[in-house]
Amino acid sequence: MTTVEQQGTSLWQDAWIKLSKNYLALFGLVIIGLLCVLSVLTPWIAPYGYEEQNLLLGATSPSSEHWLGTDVFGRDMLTRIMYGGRVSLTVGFIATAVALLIGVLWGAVAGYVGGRLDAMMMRIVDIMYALPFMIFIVLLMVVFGRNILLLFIAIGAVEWLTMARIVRGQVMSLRKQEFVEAAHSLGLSQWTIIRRHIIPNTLGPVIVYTTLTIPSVMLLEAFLSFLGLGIQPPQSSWGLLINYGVETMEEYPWLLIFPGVTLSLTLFALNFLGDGLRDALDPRVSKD
Amino acid sequence: MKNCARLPLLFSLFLLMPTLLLSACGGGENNVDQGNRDGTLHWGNGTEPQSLDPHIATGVPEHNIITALMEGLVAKDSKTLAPKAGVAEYWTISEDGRVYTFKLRENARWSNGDPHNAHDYVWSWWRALQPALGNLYAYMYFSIDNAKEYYEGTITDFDQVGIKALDDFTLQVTLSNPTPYFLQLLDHYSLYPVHRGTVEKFGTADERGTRWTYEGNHVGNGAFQLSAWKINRRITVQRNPFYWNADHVGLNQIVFYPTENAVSEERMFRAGQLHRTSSVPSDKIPSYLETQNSSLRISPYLGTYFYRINTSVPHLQSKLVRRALALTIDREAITKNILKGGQIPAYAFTPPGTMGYYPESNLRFDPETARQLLAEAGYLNGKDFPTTEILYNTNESHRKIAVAIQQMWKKHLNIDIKLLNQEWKVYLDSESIGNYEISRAAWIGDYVDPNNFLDMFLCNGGNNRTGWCNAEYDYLIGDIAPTVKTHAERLAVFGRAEKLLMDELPVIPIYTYTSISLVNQAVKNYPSNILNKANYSEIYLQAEPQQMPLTEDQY
Amino acid sequence: MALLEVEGLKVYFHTRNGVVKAVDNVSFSVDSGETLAIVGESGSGKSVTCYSLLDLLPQPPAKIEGGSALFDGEDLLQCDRSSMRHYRANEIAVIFQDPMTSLNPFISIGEQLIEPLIYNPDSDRRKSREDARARAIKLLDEVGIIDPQSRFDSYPHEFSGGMRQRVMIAMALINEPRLLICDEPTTALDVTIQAQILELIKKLQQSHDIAVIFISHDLGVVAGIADKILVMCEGTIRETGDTDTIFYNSKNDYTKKLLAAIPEGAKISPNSKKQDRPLVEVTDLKTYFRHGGKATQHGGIIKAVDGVSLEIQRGEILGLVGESGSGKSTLGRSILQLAPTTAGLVNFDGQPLTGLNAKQMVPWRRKMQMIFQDPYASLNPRMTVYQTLAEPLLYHGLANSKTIEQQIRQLMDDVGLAHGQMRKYPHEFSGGQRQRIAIGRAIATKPELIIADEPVSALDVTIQAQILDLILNLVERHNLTMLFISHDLSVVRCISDRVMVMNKGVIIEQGNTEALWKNPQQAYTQQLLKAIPIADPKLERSRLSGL
Amino acid sequence: MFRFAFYRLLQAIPVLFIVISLTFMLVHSAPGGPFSADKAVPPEVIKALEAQYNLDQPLWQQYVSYVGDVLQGDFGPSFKYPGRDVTELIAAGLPATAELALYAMLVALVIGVSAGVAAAMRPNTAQDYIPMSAAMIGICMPSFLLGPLLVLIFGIHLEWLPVSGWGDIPGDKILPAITLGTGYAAYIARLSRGGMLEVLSQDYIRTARAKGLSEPVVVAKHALRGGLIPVIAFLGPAFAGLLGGSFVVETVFQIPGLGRFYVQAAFNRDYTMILGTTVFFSTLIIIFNLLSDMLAIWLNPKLRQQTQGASL
Repeated sequence: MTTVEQQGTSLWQDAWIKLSKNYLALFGLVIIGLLCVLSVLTPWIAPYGYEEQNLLLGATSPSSEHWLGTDVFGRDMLTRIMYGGRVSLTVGFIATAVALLIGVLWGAVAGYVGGRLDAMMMRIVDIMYALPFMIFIVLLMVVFGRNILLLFIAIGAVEWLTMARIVRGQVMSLRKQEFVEAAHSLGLSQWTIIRRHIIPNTLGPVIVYTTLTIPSVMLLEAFLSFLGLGIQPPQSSWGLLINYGVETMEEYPWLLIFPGVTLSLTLFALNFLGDGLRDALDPRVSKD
Repeated sequence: MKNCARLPLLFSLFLLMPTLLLSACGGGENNVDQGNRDGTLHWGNGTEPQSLDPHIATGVPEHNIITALMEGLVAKDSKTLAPKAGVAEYWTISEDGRVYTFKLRENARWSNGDPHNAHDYVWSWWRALQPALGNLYAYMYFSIDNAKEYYEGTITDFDQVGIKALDDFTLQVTLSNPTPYFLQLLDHYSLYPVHRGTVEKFGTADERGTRWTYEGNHVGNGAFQLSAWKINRRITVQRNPFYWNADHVGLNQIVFYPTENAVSEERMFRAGQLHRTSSVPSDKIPSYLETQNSSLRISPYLGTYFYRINTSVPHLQSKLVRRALALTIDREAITKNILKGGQIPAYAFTPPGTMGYYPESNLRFDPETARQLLAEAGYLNGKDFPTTEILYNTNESHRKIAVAIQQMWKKHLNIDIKLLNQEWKVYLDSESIGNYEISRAAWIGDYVDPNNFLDMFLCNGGNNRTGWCNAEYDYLIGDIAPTVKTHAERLAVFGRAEKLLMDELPVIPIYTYTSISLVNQAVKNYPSNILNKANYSEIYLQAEPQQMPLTEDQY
Repeated sequence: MALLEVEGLKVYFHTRNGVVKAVDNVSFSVDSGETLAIVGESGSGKSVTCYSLLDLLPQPPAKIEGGSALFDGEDLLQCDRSSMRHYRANEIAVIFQDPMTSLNPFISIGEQLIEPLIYNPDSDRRKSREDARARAIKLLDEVGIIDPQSRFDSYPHEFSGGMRQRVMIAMALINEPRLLICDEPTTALDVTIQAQILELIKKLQQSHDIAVIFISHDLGVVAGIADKILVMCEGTIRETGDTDTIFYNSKNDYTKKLLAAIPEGAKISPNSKKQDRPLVEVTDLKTYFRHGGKATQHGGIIKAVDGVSLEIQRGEILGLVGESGSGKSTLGRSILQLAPTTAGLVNFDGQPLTGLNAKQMVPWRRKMQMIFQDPYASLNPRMTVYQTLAEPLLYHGLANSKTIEQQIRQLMDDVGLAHGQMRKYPHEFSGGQRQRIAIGRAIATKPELIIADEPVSALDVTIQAQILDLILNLVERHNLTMLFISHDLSVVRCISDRVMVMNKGVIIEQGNTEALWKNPQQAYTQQLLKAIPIADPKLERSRLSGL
Repeated sequence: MFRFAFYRLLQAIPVLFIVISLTFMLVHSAPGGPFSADKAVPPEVIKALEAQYNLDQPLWQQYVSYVGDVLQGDFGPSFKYPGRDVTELIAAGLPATAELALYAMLVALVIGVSAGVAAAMRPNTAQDYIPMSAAMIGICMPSFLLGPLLVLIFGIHLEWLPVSGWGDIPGDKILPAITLGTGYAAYIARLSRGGMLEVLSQDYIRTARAKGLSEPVVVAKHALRGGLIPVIAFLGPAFAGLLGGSFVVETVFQIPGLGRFYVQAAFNRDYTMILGTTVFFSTLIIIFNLLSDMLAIWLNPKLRQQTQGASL
């Protein structure tokens, strides 16, 4: 007797199916993907050079030559936004990656080892929570200049705390799950258990939180830009472009509208994607 | 558990709150209309003043307020800036131009009613020369005989300094050299008198930062007296009834606002919250010009925007290189397309027209010659020219100019320029220790005289900072200029020195500043001048009878 | 006319994957003083039926598609919001299954009790706070809460499960309803508590003369309390009739299947062969936990296992019985060294396990395995059946890449899973199938000892019977030794050779299953055995009257 | 509860110590001194000033004496504003910042909670989608964009509200409060929606309904408490965020608040002012975190009794 072997669908596949039914989240995914590709390709596909200015031209509204208009230097806005996107997305992704790395490790170790070490590590997190980080970031930026690397570290240092808490909570509850106990009773080594049974099951919330951290990091960068502490010109970021745009929004509205729309779209997309992922990865939300 | 029962109520309150918040807002008359009626001038002042002590303060916002609260021996005509009687009713100058004798008004009073006399000046100026006070403008006194020596401690007896009260209302000042601009200095707040009783009430004479300048404590001798100082919010001054000319003061009150953000300030002006702004965002200027908005006021300002060149950097030691750089800056393009505020391209260091002084210059925009000069210096077509850094303090407009110049030099000389911005304090540090190659800088005149600009570049000048040192220049400015007899001779000496400076080019002048602000039509008798100095005692407010001329025209 | 007459009730759930007919054409009636039991397994629609009467279903996705429910002549399915509030507050009351989650943890029980009075939709029945309080205290007293006066302001977490259910009952009765719906009111409770609650419900029904709809999956519970029984399966009525008819003269196959699945009688075990050396020897084992964190509060230490000694002979099934919190699960885990022991010895096949480190334990782990209670939590949701079963085999080197497939097929055959399901993930299986996978994983390493911790408690009764069969079968076939932990005495009775009774961390009594059943020595054991409901109406009634 | 608060305050001591040390290190390692100016400052003046502010002492000595002063509640004199004490400057800026934060919080709570609760009561309907989409926009809108936009619309074009100021003209507090509060309102809306959805699916809500309670009573009495716990837990961090975010709003609306002081101080190397403001902000944040935690505990009877356990 032969039975046809049925291919099962994993929770990931399940999540994907759920996600693909959520049009908003899918839209978010597409936008993010598109933006990432554009950013990578910017140096080759940008219509103009980055610092190419035309002082005589000045600020012009959108035209067939400059699709999104030009800024007061006569620089092409489309090009500026594309390059700004590279910076903004890099800040978003790298700072989040820093937060992710520290947060996941810290939380996983604290949650899995438990006991005194856990208490100590979490106390440190509590203490860090009470530090006025916004103030420190401002101070750091003032003191050490507008260093993009420092920006990553500073933002990453703020955001990892929540990540660590989330991961710790996950690991703690996983540690008590019967399947982990079953793995113990099979005699699997600690490392095998962490690798095969714990980490794959913490990924859901971590991914969700990551997609929600990226927009908040990008906003933080924009906020620093407003204080004149963000990215250093001539590099630019969406935050910086918006900040310039705000100042001239009555005279040259397109300088605000286009970067504003781009940033908002990105933040929307990331939020939609994050929400969608949260629903998709939540086993309590059924497929239907 | 009674609180449970109240929760629904609380909840409905929650829903009501936004409505309440919105209904709380009321319209009402704006500042300007109200001010026009009751004689209150609303003045956008840039930033919160650090101090209102005339011997400690530096900076324009402080200047604006102190000149309302105090008056010097001599005042200036608000249009021509010619010296006119202030606290001193009249004065005489000795033949050799070294001894000034001032006759003080006998009806001058401090704002608390105390008599105001020559001894106040002796004491005040003694105070201003105490090093512990940290007076950054002490050098304004240095034309007075022995003042510098006293300040630096080589003389300890103040009696040897050329300041004497001959009687209660006669003050005699002896200068070390005839100084034609001395009368002007007397209108600078660093030479204003302070009220001894008040200063000593709140601390010792040379104690920095006592509370004597605070709301309720301050005593001055100007047209207005301090009535309120709300930190970072506003400073209010009121008509001073003891002012000798109080009858002719047109305003009842002036409110100074620390309007730090130029964009917000401009919006405040448009919303009728200010009579006058301290600046106008450069991106807004074109639209004001286009609509011929009469509120916009642009006038020349005694200040030069320039680049310092660090002459100790090997490849910048060459005069030829510096000249090549100076010749390839298209100043017209910068002022027209970037700054847009009527700034004047500068081809010499001293702003033209300073006390009738028009410096000659052989600077111009001439890329052709520049390329030749650069080749002469050994960098044919920019070859092997080291990448050079322009340092500027973090600011959008400095950046714009730096970017433009970077491109001009690249385009015409084919040399690579890097931009480096530093935050203000860091930039100051770098510049003062000579840790830069080319650095953006500016100099705003304290008094209207070429000397104020040209003595910067003496070998040991604290503001030189370029490493440039020229014996002939030092001789001309330091030794000849103070001793020449006539104004014309003097200007000629300055002309020679300036020519030398523009030949050597340790600094590359870029443009002469303009003061740009928005002024409400109701502000009368407020002419513009090269120092951008307001004479508040003369200003008055008169609302235009027809508020909307456009609609009037349509009829 | 009966008090409640439900006719042709249809409740459908409209999901994106189509319509689920949760209740399809159900009709029944119940009258004052009468108890109707609705019996069925999970998903049979028994709860949905009752919730739909009071409009307690989330709509959407639920939708009442048809039928009527005449309560005193008024159709509950048609009435508007305000009259529904009237019925909910004053006519029909509900007792829910889980007293732990059905009370609001943020509000004192007194406040929750008086709410139906002080917020009563009918103004004439509304009472002042003081009157309501007096009535609530009286009722609390009636349902057996000691010192109701001071307990009135306590919060739910300060009550045990049984006490909370009493509060729920008081809350249900506070407005003297005419119909009481009990939705599995004792399922979450220990057997002795269950007996008390059942008794209370019965007593109150008689004294207040109300109609009761009693929903349960357990025919044993229903036997003593119901006048009429309705058997439901997959949304439809399978059989209905009075209690005796259903139990003794059922015509319906499904009912028969349900009845047959009730664990009954004892295992016929060959007289225990006394061996020289038992497989497991436990001597004076102690496992203590710290409470909360602060050792200074509440005495600090919980003695989960407090000096237990036992032996498990090779090839026997030892039943371990106890109520919740008795420490039976901890004992099982302590034997396997999954919980850190505080003191005492565990010998496995002569080898002391206590004191071995994780690495030294590895070879022994292979010889002893565990089956857990919750088949949903005991399988890694991100691993397929194949991966789950392959992991122990590969880890212990019992298979190589060539033989692994074959061995897994063999295992799946052993536990009765179709080969085709090898690549599927746990969430695609039902509870019973998942438990089969878990059992497969446990026997994969060919262990000598298996500790089964409530392996059938989470399963429906028919599935439970299948899994018990499977376990017995496997024990026999693979010559396994088993410690079978359960709170359900009937289950233990039908599977074990020997039984131990545990309470508060110590073994109270042990012995041969039948001997212990017939002649329990300890008062606690007697009480426990007496509390077991019997799935035979006549016996059950006589048991109840004997209590 | 008091014991809990006591331990938490005890824990605040190392936090503040870290804050002081870290800030001290940072400001003193910053390039550029407090007394440099664009005009050359004579060395005599620099010396006199440094002596006056103890900057001529070794760094560790400055640190020790600073910590000593802080322990006595003295933050020292400001470097930038001669004659002003840091305490005085903080006192001058605090009312505006505190008031702004309070109003913004009020705006955030009122709008956020009502939107979130409304959305949770009818999930996946227009009543859910509309406020939640608005919340998404609110979250994505940086305040330095929202502020000027509101000013342009309500201040310049409609002339309904003043464009700047604080307490000078009636109504000038409305736009800043809305600008600062919107982002938090949006976040609170999402939190309270999530919390309410969670609670509304609880068994005890079904119990409450089965008792015949009206829907408003069910929501307000049974659901709100549990549903708002995430919001309450967020209040502490939100307050910290409001203080930080006030920099922007204070600049846009020319509000005489602490945030602007702080940024200016950082740019001007006003050492004592930077330190003072940082320590002050940290203290506020610690206190508000504590308050929000205590509120959360007080609302949860189980936790309340646990923390009272020791005193009973």
